[in-house]
Amino acid sequence: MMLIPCPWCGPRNETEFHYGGQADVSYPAEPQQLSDADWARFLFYRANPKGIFTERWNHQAGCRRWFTIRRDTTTNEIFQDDSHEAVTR
Amino acid sequence: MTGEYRLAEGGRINRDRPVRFRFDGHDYEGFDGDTLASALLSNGVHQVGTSIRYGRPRGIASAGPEEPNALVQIEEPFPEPMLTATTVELRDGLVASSLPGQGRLATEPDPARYDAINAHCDVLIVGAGPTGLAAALSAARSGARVIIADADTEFGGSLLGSGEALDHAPAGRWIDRVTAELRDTPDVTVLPHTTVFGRYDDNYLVAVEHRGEDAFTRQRTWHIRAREVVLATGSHERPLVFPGNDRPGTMLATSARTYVHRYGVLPGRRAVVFTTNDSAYAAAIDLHDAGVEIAAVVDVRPVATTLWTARCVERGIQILTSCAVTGTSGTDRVSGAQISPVPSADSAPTVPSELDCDLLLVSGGWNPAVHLHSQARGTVRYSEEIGALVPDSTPRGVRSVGAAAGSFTTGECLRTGSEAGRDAAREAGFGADTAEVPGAPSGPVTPPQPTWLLPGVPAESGDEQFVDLARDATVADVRKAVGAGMSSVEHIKRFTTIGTAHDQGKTSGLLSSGVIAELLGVEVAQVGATTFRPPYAPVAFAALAGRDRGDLYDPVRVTAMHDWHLTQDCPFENVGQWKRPWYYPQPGEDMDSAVLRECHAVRTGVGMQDVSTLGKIDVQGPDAAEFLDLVYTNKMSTLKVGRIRYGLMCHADGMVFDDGTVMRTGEHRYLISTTSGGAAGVLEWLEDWLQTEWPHLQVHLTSVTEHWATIALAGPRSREVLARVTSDIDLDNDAFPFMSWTDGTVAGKAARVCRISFSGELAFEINVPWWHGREVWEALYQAGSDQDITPYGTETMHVLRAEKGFPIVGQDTDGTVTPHDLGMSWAVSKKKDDFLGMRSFSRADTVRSDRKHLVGLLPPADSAVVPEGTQLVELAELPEPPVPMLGHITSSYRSAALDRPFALALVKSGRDRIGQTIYGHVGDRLVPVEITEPVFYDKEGNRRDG
Amino acid sequence: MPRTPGADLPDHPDWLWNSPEPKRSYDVVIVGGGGHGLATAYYLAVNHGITNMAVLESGWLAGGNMARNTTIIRSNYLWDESAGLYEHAMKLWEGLEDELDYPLLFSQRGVLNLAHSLQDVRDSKRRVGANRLNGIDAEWLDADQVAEICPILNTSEDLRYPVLGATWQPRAGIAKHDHVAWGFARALDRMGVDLVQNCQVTGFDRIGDRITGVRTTRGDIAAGKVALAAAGSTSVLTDELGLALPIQSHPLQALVSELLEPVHPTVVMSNAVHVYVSQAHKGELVLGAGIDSYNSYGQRGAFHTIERELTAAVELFPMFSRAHVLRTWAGVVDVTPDASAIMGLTPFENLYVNCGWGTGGFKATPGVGWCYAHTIAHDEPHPLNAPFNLDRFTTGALVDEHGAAGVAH
Amino acid sequence: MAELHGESPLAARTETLADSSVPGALQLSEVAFTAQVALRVDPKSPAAERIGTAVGTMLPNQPGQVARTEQLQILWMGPDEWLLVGPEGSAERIQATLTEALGEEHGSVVDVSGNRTIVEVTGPKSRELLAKGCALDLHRRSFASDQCAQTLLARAGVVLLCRDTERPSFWIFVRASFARYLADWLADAAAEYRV
Repeated sequence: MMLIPCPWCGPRNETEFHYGGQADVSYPAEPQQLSDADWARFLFYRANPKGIFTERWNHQAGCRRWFTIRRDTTTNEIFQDDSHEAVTR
Repeated sequence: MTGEYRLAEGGRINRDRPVRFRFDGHDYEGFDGDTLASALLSNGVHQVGTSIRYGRPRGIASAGPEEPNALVQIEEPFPEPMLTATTVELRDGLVASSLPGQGRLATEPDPARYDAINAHCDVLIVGAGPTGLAAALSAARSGARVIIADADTEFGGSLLGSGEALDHAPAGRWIDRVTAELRDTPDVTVLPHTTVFGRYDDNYLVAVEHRGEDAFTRQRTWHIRAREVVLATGSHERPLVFPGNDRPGTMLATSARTYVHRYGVLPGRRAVVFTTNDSAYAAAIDLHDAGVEIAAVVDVRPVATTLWTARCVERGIQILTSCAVTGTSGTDRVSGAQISPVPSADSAPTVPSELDCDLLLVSGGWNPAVHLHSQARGTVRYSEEIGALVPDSTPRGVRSVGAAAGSFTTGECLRTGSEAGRDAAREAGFGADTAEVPGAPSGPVTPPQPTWLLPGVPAESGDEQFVDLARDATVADVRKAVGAGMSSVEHIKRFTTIGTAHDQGKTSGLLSSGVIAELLGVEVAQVGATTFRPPYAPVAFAALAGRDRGDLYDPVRVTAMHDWHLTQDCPFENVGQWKRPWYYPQPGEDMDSAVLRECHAVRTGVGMQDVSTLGKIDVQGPDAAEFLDLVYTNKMSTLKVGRIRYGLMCHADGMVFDDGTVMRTGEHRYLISTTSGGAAGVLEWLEDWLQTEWPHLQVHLTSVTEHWATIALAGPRSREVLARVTSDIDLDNDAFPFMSWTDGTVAGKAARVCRISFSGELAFEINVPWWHGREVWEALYQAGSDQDITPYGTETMHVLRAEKGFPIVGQDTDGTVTPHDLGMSWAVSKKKDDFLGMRSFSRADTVRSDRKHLVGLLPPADSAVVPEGTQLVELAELPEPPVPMLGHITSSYRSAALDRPFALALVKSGRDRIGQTIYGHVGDRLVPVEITEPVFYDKEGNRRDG
Repeated sequence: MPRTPGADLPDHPDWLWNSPEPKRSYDVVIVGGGGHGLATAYYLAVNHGITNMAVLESGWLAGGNMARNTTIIRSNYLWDESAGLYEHAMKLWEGLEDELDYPLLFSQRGVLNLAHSLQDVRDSKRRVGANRLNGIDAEWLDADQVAEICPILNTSEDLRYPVLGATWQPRAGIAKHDHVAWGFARALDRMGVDLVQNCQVTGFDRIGDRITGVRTTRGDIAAGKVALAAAGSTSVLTDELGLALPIQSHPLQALVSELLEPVHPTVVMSNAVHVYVSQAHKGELVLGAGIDSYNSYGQRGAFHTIERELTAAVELFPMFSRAHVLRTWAGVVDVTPDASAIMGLTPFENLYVNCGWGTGGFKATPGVGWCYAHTIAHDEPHPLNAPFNLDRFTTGALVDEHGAAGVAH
Repeated sequence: MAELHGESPLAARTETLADSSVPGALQLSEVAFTAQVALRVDPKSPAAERIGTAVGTMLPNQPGQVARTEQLQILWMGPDEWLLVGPEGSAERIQATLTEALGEEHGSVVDVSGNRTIVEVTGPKSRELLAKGCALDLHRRSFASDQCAQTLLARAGVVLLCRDTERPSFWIFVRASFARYLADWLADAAAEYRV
């Protein structure tokens, strides 16, 4: 049971959150101009790193805000900002 | 009658409370405070079953949760499989039996209650032996919030069974004093009989509290979030591998000591003690002093510790150094042990000597209980000094201390425990000091000599040398695995099944690694051990299920009109978490006839449905129109205030995922509706786009689903009925046209009324605040009574909308359907630059002409309803499989209005096949169905205005 | 010797496999010594005569998802593409014990997929119909018929989500996962294929877009062809090549109870309440749940998933109340956007990919081996795996098993 | 317009809650029909300041903070979101005040009075009762008077408000459709205190 640091409500149990996958995947500026392959990339391709992953969560049961954290996918340690020190344990 | 092996005094049992119990068909007596094992031993019962593979007699081998042999099936008070006799509390009327193999589950319902609780603390201390108690004292005195839990029924850990003195007084006094202080300290939670069995991310530890068979809650699961954790989990004594090491009467040395001190039970009359380390000497001395004859202490080491030697000499106990037990005799109970000198390079083979005994105590060293440390991603290393795995790292927020960290003297445990409690509290932000700890006797220790396979023991005896007693796995089995080419401990574990029994290898885990190492000719450290997975000890399914059972399994969501529905005895349909009336049967009616009646009423008179479950979201802001244009396939910015439009939402992949109506309630304000099951998902989806993609858009979303109770009033007579309960709304078509809304008063309550219809009939949707829902519902029902106003449920709603070809998202769609597939291109704007899903409509697969289309199907008029889900094929005769399929029936009903069955289906190139006959595959028959337009009733749409 | 029920499984053979040093060059190198890697090597050897081959495993053979799954085997998938591949696997399963001469404990005790809502019922009937037309044994059972097959299941209407019926595939069942892997491994060892353990692939050798070998922790190994069979770790490997794959790695947890007298005659799966249960050969209950929501390579999951799974289990099987959890664990499953696998060629010459099996990997094992071997040997997909290409994400021709079928695992 | 209310979401559970109460340990009851208005506005905007002036207290800007006036409790719900809770019948007045103060600036004011009802839990056993289904740290030092939190209680989303640290007393705001479930859950969780 991860303790996920909501930037607003503070650390809460992971059951309060909804996972949003890789962060910073922007909706293309002009989708109609994209090739099918590039559109597929937006739709379906996400990074899947073993290690630090910048990802989105939604504090579904709390303030309903979406936010971004960095998490180590091998240990579930969570990092905020650019810190190398995990905020959770 | 006191058992003949019960000492006249001593122990922590309550001799004033005798307890009667039954084991394997025999009646016995023990005392309150006994375990089943101690009570059996007090009656001279050692053998408690036979082994799983070989049927060999097996006895009680330990005094704790590490017990490999004494598995029991509880019969009374309630059947429970596979508990260890060493941890079953004795109670009056307990009936248990030995259990070599499979446990038995009760066939009657479990009457006990189970629940869960969340807890937070600054310092969690796992284990309340000398280490844990000392740690708790330091931490508690700092003002930190402390939880201390121990699996045992009472605190004290090893002190309970060791008879040790602290500050020259019985250790029990210190235990009682510390426990009392902890209980009296605010913000300290004391949890005896509570096993912390798992450690998860961010110091989330899970424990099960055994509150007692007669307690209101039998077991409680604790979810503990701890800032700091002190693991004072102690250690487990390890048995030794030698031929015949499984005979009843063979017992871990320190467990025997526990039986004497804690339970006042002598586990035998004459003992041989076989050891590789100092700890068994204490057992030998204590058993001797309690009246057990010690035939010899057999020590594999060349030199015994001076202190222990002196104590043995004092008592006339012989010590055989550089010797080992290399065999045992006896049938159902050990009767003798064969002793051989440990061969050295220059010694000649010798004939073993035999010592008579009825008790063979063994100690192969101590395994720190590193389970939780390991679950905390702490690493372990093999320590040559103590011959065991010890913590090799300090995970953040978790510190192992005392025996769990490889410190085995009480003095050291007390001191390091006290320090660990202090350090943990300080780490959690409290100004803590070490609590003073009592003095404990300690002396010089001779290092243990880790021993796996005894030198000089012939390989042939491998099948009598047990590595895992619980799985009946022997040295021969390990040898076979190695011989088959296996070298990984994981493979060998799977090959031999070592470590997979109820105890998950508590006694056999490292032992098998040692044996493997010797057979492979490598270091133990190279072999390593298998992973320590939760739970640390077995935990009942029900304990983890807690109170989320029955109706509390998942929330039942109800509407404001629910109690009215209950008065009608209607069956409910589960729609997500909602309970929705399915149909309202009248006496003697089945579902089909009720639905036909309800449909008929709506088509010819007036019906009413509770549609409060539809999701509702208030959308406000200057950019609300632009936002809705992006998330709906059709254009919402052109909607005029006061008007309503149907809208479809697609995911970016172009597939329909929700639908509903959009009301424009102001220049910058809309109220949108979602499907009943989709409300939360849609809101989160919208927030996602708003917050992360289009934060520049000034839009706010507010869920108002439960603010409104919503009633659909449908049918040609609906206007007439509504008119009776409203005076300030002009219900005329021109004043109040289709797809518009207005505020007014209904049945005396402020209401928002919409002209929308999901049936094709003239219909009104009346929204009032939740708490007026039932009143207004009843007022409408009353107002329509002379018109036979008919409440209808989800089934009738489904039929009526299907007659009109309106799809239901999730029933007529499945995540692979576009608006075009639904024939709803009219709801896809061609004027917008972009909206979610638009780009996906031009992908190769979405422009295929042979995609599946939603079409209507007509089976023969006199035939039965073709079941939903039926697959459709082209040919009247089935070829050999695989048979090409054209699609499937998504909705299928009997129509009251058409007086025939009809269906909706997704069919390949369906719109191009209209007029064709294809076949539904029902059971083993093919039913012809004609493909039609999806609209069956009132194609011109004349009825919506009444 | 009297053996108690649950005492043991059939003996393993006296010899299983060697642990050779890797050679410097092979015709084919398979990356990943799990079930899929082993089965692929097996069919490459048996069907295509390729034996100058190594299977490289970073840890111990078959120690990944092969050692961690709940061993359910079934082929009752909705879409033709899936049904074709899984049914091919099922047919291979039916002869595999004899072929490998190894006791795989393949037990065709049937699988029930429960329906708890009216939509579940529609979806179930739809799937049963599709299965039958695809030549797969399948039936729709009402709640009474379900109770006949599995009397310990709570089919009363009092359940929060009552059992409204179930699909039933009689030929489905379970097998003993280790035995399957070891059966393939032993056969490969006999045919001279190198099974190299503790050999982590760290990169690829390439000339332009042609792959010529792999770099490993045990030295560089040249290879005529390189076939990936690394499940959740696939993207870690392909990232090196700049080859993106639409997979996400998630924890999938499972657990076992102690040994119990036989009570559960079949396999029960319930997607709606997220639990699936069988009773293995020795008598232990084996339970699985849905995947944890977030990406992870940690081989551990969250406790609340376990609690929810057990709640569902006790609701469905009230008699499990006092059964005990002995051990929980997690695997890392690689999940695609349409919950169907990816198997076929890659933009790199001589590099093949097989991944994205999500929760379906074990049951597909021989089918994957058969088709993947064909793909590698002929440098073109077998017709059965042709639909599972990477291109489908661009065209949109997904095989959407989670969207439509609603049945995982 | 204050109007007579009909049936509160927990009207059918009045007895359940009363029966679950244990004198001296636990008191459970519904607080029905409060006015509840959802407010969204940029906290740094002049509008936010105007609203503060109009309602008589600045909008709380710390997560979980609650501001009080004689008539109102203002609960922090998000960085630009508040829930204003007032006496029965005051929803329209609150909306009018807010709307006027908002003026032409971007923001939203929505009557959500019917959306949630409130269960009041008071007494020494309150924290333990809530802890059976709520993972938040409810200790007096962590969750004191006039603090609120949106979280899960059992399997329902709730807004928890600490009314009084000492007695202690809490308000649980729960969606009307979930209210019966929650009441049943609370009754089940409180059952042990009656024996």
